[in-house]
This record gives sequence, structure tokens and C-alpha cells, in this order.
Amino acid sequence: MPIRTEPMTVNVGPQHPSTHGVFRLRITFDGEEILEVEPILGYLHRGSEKLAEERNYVQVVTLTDRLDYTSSMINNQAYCLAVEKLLGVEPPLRAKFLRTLVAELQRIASHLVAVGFFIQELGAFGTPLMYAFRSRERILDLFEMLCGARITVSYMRPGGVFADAPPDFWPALTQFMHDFAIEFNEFEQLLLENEILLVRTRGVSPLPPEMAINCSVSGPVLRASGVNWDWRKMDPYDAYDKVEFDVPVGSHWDNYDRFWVRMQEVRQSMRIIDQCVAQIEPGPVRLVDLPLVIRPEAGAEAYGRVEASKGELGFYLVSDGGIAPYRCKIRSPSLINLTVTEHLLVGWKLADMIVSLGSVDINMGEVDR
Amino acid sequence: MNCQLAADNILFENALYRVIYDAVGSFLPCWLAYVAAGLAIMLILVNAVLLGAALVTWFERRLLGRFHNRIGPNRWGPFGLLQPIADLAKLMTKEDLIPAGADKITFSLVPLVMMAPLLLMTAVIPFSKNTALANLNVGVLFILAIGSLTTVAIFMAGWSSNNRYALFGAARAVAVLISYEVPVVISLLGVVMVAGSMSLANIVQAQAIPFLLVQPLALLIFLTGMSAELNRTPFDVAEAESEIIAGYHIEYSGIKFALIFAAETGAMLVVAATIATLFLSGWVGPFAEYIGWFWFLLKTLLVLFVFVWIRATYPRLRVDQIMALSWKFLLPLSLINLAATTLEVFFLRDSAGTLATIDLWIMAGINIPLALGCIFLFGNLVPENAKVLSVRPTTVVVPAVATVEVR
Amino acid sequence: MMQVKALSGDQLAERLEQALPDSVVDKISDEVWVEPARIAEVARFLKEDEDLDFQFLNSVSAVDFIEYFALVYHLTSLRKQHTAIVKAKVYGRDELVVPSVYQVWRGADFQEREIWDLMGIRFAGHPNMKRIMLWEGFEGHPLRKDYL
Amino acid sequence: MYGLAMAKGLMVTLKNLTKKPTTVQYPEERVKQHPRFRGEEFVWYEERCTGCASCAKYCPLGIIKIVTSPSETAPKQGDKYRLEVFDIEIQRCMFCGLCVEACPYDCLFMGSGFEQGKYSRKDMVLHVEDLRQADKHPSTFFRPQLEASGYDPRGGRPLNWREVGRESWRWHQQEKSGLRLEHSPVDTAGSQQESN
Repeated sequence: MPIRTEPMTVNVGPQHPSTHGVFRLRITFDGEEILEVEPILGYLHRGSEKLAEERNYVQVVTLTDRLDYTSSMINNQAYCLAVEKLLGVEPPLRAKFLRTLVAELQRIASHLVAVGFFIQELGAFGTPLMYAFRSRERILDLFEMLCGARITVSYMRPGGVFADAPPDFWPALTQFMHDFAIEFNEFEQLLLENEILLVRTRGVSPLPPEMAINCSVSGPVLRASGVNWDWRKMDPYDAYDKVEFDVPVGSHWDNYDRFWVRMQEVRQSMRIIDQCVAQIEPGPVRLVDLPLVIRPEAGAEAYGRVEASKGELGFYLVSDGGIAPYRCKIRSPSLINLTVTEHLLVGWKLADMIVSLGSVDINMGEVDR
Repeated sequence: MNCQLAADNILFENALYRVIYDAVGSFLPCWLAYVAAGLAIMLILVNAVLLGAALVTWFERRLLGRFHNRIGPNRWGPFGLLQPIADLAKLMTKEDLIPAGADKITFSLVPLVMMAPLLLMTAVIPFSKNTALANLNVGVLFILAIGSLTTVAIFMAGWSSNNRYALFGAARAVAVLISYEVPVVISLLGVVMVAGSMSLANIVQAQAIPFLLVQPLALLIFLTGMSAELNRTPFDVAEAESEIIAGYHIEYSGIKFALIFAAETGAMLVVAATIATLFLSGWVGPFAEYIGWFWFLLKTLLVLFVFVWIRATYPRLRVDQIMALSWKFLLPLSLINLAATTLEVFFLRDSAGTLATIDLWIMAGINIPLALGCIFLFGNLVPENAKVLSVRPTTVVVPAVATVEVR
Repeated sequence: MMQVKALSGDQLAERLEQALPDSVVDKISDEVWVEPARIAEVARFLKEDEDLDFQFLNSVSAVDFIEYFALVYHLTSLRKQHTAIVKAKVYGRDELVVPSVYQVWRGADFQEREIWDLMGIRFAGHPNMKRIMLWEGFEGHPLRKDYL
Repeated sequence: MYGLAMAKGLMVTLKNLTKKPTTVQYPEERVKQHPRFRGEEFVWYEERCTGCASCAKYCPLGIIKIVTSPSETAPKQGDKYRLEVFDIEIQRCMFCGLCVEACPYDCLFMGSGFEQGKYSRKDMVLHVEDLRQADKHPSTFFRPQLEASGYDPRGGRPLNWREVGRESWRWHQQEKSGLRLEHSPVDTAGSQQESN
């Protein structure tokens, strides 16, 4: 007689340490194997889109900081690009380079957080996370030099950035890039070929490219699925058409590839930063003829998108001629990447579930907005 | 009246016990002195173990901090040495929660059931020359048998907590223990065979050269197996922080949690002491007559350092992979080790059945290459699909269009 | 350096009119307005047509223009490397139902749920049409302009 | 394979064991703070303030409250308005610095501190008196003239209102008293200005 078993339903989250914030999964287990997954969102819903309708165009920049709080610079950039598209203006060249530079710094910081927590969820007791944060702290120090804040930067404004970098920023950046190259080598040595990591992640939760595209997955997750698609290449914004970089693409579509793509993207970001530093020239950093209170013409609309660290971040702005956006829809990569949760998790074990979720790298600030 | 301890008494060789016994025996009846001295030495031992566990938590946290490039706890006392006391004070003032629906009696018994085997295990470990509480002639067996009892407590905790995460943790702990007990026992057989005795004191004395060299495979298996049984990284599935939060002790709070925590770190201390005794020649060292305890402590600390070092470096394996490691890797290795040791002992021993130092060197010369060869043969157990790193393109190519044809 | 180009509304409308007559309502510079009741049909055509090949749905948005709601679909073809904007006007305030494009692009899953949650447009054919950000039982749809 | 990469990992952690800690003992030592740091303790120079309430209008959260009344001394001594209330509800402030960016007269500055914990929410409101009496260590955020002078709020002395402006004091005085305006500045009827 076979042993009679019955499935067990477990709530993972919203206070679970590995769900990247207040994300909840209602999972039905058969032993340790996952039978059903239902993601439940909304615990961090702050109504950013509604709030944006009540604020003028520059004030909304402060809201974008709080979407994906590990990559606020890129959020600023996406929003400012959308507003610039709405107005039909272009920022000065130096501002473009500064934006590209800080966006890449932020991408490094964000990927370090993603990779650090990914390994943390694999069970390493904090060491890779601490090493990642050690480097990230330096990046945040650089942001503090630029704009006086570390996380909620509000650095960019429609029509440029709010101020030029202080003179001590450039030597600090050079020093950081030098140190980070060493630290990142160390980080790669610790992780990239680690057998335990390979055994745990290789072949686990593969996401086939057809599935990824159909689910509108974007960013490193899409590239790890073998699709060569990067908005920085495909629709170069700011100064990305003036720098050279490669797009890492995964070959096995699994958790390890998602981790690997992020590690490689950090390397490419370092390349971009070096090129930005070499190419940047003195000049204005903000459009002077743009008033503080912006009034685009009525009926104008724009969809500004960037390749954020999590994926395609888009702002769809509609203007009614007032000082505030009539509608500000945020296309957040984290939320839409979650579409594949069920596909990634069902059939795998509890331990893989946490890791797969970590490999998608969601950020609840952006999922719930 | 002057009491004499019989020479065949199990406690006869314990110098500390005899000092206490003689002192108490001068004014108490002999049977009472026997009990009183026993109680006194138990008190010393229990406190030593608990204090040791407290210091191990400090040592581990401090060392992990340094591995992480942090400072670690350093606020209380010199170098933060009083941190465990502060933690204990905090935990004792916390509410002692018993979840609704929990099996109250089992739930409350768990800390005791966890603590007891740990204290029992310390009884047979020789801290210095003639300082084991009891020099049992089946010491190794005793340690293995008692050591596995902790799992009963873990399962009790998981079952009685009425929490699904705890249940996960308990089931995993039992599965891991059952798998790892086998190679661990077989690996120790080699040590016992070389030493010719199961008594820990005799094993220490038999180590003319540390068994680290004579039995490298056994050390590897024992270290791995004990990591698994202690729920240490990379085998800490039973209390995997990132998966099942704290596993079996998720529902424990206050003093119960403190006891469970102390039992866990205490177990680590005891296992480290066992490894120091079995493989690093225990208290033997220069001036061992006087500072044997120092060598013993040093070696224990060394083993603890290795445990912490591994914890600081590695991610965790999955349950099924841990099982596979045990059955596919450690078990064959332990059997090979057993066979090799048997043959070596059979051919090298003299007529009295003992091994000379030169014989041990010969065995070391055979066993170290054997261990490396075995790891080379069996160590490539990483599944085939994981070995793709070499075929990965080192430089990334960017084709002009999407590489994948989309259906 | 690749450059994604936006398809003009004329091109799109022409293709759509050929395949699905009367589905196009209006066309402006780079967007095409279609009949809301046929949005699923249009979506399937846009995805499966060889020349259009819109495999990737960037975003689904809804805008409340008081007299009507505009549904905005931003699409991208990864192979042909062009983008398009498809819109639909949904008139009315209550009991709005539009066919879901979930069966065409699964990426619409959470976004359609979000539109139902915050804008109050129901999508017929979506397998899990529940509130997503707010809790079940919440009254009203907060992103509407008349919600206060 | 064969655990070689794992051994490499062990070596990396061992190497890091010997490195100096990157963290600091916070209350005793502090990390260096850049002069641009956007901190609490807003610095406000009453002498420069015209009560225009640009900051209040520009604050995304609307936490600045300004009440002015016509000043009796206007325009001779240079005060068109007298400020009665200038409250910043600092507990809701997110330190975006937009108020500083909006201030046309260089009278509001971000502060440089961050240790303003209070036990009650009521204490978290910066009243006009607090702002008047506070030590003035303005952050150089959005104030290029301060940055050019190399001022460091953490180490530096407090600055007074004459040292922080961009334009000449003469210009400022005229601006403040409304003298730059073409028409007579005496008309103050109904100029009670209130925001938020």
C-alpha cells in the first residue's frame, strides 16, 4: 500500500527573509516539490502613478527615486528622458555623459546587490553579500559627492542633471575604478566557478526564449534566456551611442546564466564608465531655457524607456498642458518579470524556489509602486 | 577515615576527580564522597561546556565579522567578550512563547533533550592527560551513539512546533542524519583500527604522529559528516536561513531559544574537540605533562576556525545533493579507507598487534596519495550538465539581430 | 549600432485594414486607434503577421480622459526591430469590458490585472481577473480621475 | 572541478581575513561626509528671505509652511514682508533638496547633519525660532558659490548671511524691499501671503 500523502500549502512571505521585501507567494508543496504558485503583490503599493498626477514635472523625479531603490539613478534617467521626449528637447552633451556615467555606476551597484543576495539565498553566510556591499558603498559615496544623497538621489532633472560633478569627484571615481577592478576580480574568484554554486544553479529553472519574450520579460533575465536585446544598443539614449560595449547573452537559460549575465554586465559597465570618463568634455549640464515649472503642450504624450538594471523601465507620460503629468504610467521591469514566476518555480524544490526568485531580481518598490 | 578509589574504577584515572574525592573523603563517608565528587566534577564540566559554547558564539561571530571585512561584536567587555552574556540577558527577558496548537510538553522538552547528549559527550573527551571525566573503553562508540541523539530533539522541535517551516527543517535534519551516520562511523573504524583501541585516551597516546596524516580520508569524511550533523554550512539545510527561515527552531523564543542555540554551538565545540582528539593528537605537544590542556585548546580552536572558515565561504547544497554527496562520494571513500587501513594494519603490525611509529609513517605515505587519488576519481561528481564553464565563450559576441529565432 | 524604428500609423493601419476590415478607427502619426471590441483579434494578427511580428508587448496602459478611456499598447518586434503604438478608445464609466490579450502575450497578465484594479476596465478572457495591488473588496478604482 | 574552485574561494576569504575592516565604529568614528550632503537641520537666513514661498510651492510633500505679513518698516529698511511662520515638518521631509533649488535668494540651504532623532513627532517640526537660532552650517548642495569657496560644513565655522549669497548684498537688499520693481512698492493691502 502506498503511503498516503497530501499537499501542503505554505505562505512564503510577506515577511520571509528571501522574498526581496514584502512579496508573498502562496505555494502548495508536495513534500519539498512545488505544485502550485500564486504570487500576491501590493504590500508596498504607494500609488506612485496617482501621486505623480498631483506633482509637477520636476517633483516627480523624487518619486522615481523610490521605485527601484537600488537603481534610483536609472529611474531618474528614464523619467527625464520621457519628459524630454514630451518637450522635444535634448540635454547638453556633458549632461548626457554624466547621466550615462552615473547610470552605469548605478547598474554596477544594483547588480552587486542582486548577485550578493542571490548568493545569500543560496546559503552563503553573508560573505559575498558583504563583499558586494563593500564595493557598493563606494559607489554610494560617489553619489553622495554628486548630489548629496546616497539612495534617493534625485540627481537628474528634465533637461540635464541638476549640477555638475564637484572637482573631487573625478579623482575619487578613478580611485574607485582602480579598486573595484581588484575587488571584482576577487569576487569572481570566490563565486564564478564555485562547484557548489554550479551544482545548485546550473540547469535549474530554465526559461526558454519563446516563453521569456511572450511573457514580456526584459533585462538580464531576457538576455540570460539567450535573446540578444538591450535597449542601450537597440535604441541608444543619452550617450550610449558614443560608447562601446558588448551584450552578454546566456546559453543555458538557467539560474546560473542569470547570475553570469549580471556578473558580465558589471564588467561591461566598467568599460562604459572608462569610456565616459575619457570622452566627457566641459560644458553646461542643464538646459538653461527650461523653466523650473514645465508646461508641455496639451495632448502631448511620450514613452521614454531605458534599459534599467532589472529590465526595460518605461515611463508613459500624457500631458494636458498643465504643470503636472495627466497620466504617468510606469512600466516596471520587476513587475512584468514576475509574470514568469509560475513557470520558473513549479516542479522545482523549495530550495530552488528561493534561488530562482533571487535570480529574477525583483525589487518590491518597483513591483508594487 | 581515608577512602581509596578502586583501581578498576572507571574514574580512577581522572586526576581531577581523585583530588576532589580525596579532599571530600577526609570528612565524609566513602559512598557520599564518591557521589559528591562526581557532582562537583559534573558541575565544573557543565559550566565549562556552557561557558565554552558562549565563547564559541563570540569566536564565531567575531571571526565571521573579520571574514566579512566587518569588525564583529566588540561593544561589551574587552573585544566584545561579554557579548554572549548580553545576548543571554536579552533572550532571558524576552517572552517565552509557545505557539497555539503546539504540543506543549514536547515543545518544552526540546532544549533539555538537545542539551543532554552534548553534556554526555564531553564526559569522555580527555582535556589533558588523565583528565577525561570517564575514560570509557568504548569512547568512540559512545560519542557516535550519544551524538546522534540530538536529531531526536530536532525532530521533536519540528513536529511539536505546529509550523510548516519547522516541519521542513525537521524532515531535512532526519534525512541528513540518517545518510551521514553511515560514512562517519565507517571512517572512524579506520582510526580505531590504527590505534587498536576505542578509548579516546588510548587513541591520543597511539598518535605518535597525528592521525591527520595517517588517516586523511577519515578526517575528510568525519569533518564533512559532522558538518552535516551539526547543520553547518554547506549542509545547513535543516535551519536554512534563506529558505525555511530557521527551520526547526523557528517558533522558539526566550530562554528556550538560548538553550537551543547554546546546544548547537556547544555541539560544534564538542565535535571540534573530538576531531582534535582523534586526528590532531589531542593534548599531546611539548610539555604535555603541564600544559596539555593548552595544546588541546589550541587544536580545538584550529578545528573551530576551519568550521567558521567554511561557513564564511560556501553556499548551501540542496537536500538531495547532500544525500548524493553522502551515498555516492563519502560512503565509497570511507569503504576504500577502511579496506586500505585494514590491509595496512594487517601487514604492518608486529606480533603483539601494535604499530611502531615507522609503520605509521609508512601508512601516511600510502594513505595521503590514496586520498588524493580517491578525491580525483570520485570528486568529479558535479553533474554533467554543470560542467559547461569551459565551453562558454570567454568573449561575448554581439550579433546584429536577436540570436534566437522566435516561434 | 542598431536603431529601432517606429512604424507609422499609416503603415500599420494599411496592414490591419487588409487583414481585418473595419478594425481601425483612426490613425495619427505613429499610432493607430482600433476598435476596442476587436483588440484581441488585432493583437493576434500583429503578433503572427510575418512583416509586423510584434512578439514583445512592452506595456499596456490605460488613460482616463473622462469621456473615454484610452488603452495604449506599446509593441516591439525583436526580429524586425520596430515598434508600434496601438490604442483603443473605451467609452463609458461602468461595466467596461474589453477582450484580453493574455492569450496572445502572457506579459499582459499583471498589467491587465493592474488596469482592472486601478482603472476599472475588465478584460474578458483573462484567467485570473482579480485585483492585484489593492485587496479584494476595495471600492472604486483609484487611478480614475473622478476617484477621490 | 575537483573542488579546486572551492579551494580558491577559501583562499579569497582567507585573504580578506587579513584586510582592515571597511566598517567604522559609528558614534566614535564617522565616515567622511561630502560637503554636498543633503542633511537635516535646514539652514535659513532670515535676513535674506523675502517670504516669496517658492520653497513651499516647490516642495513635493508640501511640508513648508510660510505666513508673512506686511512690514511697517518697508521699504526704507528693506523689509517688504515680515515672516511670522516658517515651519518645516521635518518628519515628513525626504531631503530631495527641491526647496533649496527653488529659493531664488540663496536663503534656504540644506543642512549637514543627520542625527536629529526625537522622541515625539511634535518635536520634529522645525519652527521659525529653531531656524533662527540654529548654528548655520549650510551644505553646499545646489550652491556653487559655497562649493567654489571650499566650504566644508562638517569642519567649518558657521556662516553668516553676508557670506552665502551669489549676488551682491546691495542687489539683494533692493530686491527684498521690492525697489527693483517699477511701480511703488507701498501697496501692501491684502498681501498676507500664506501657503500650504
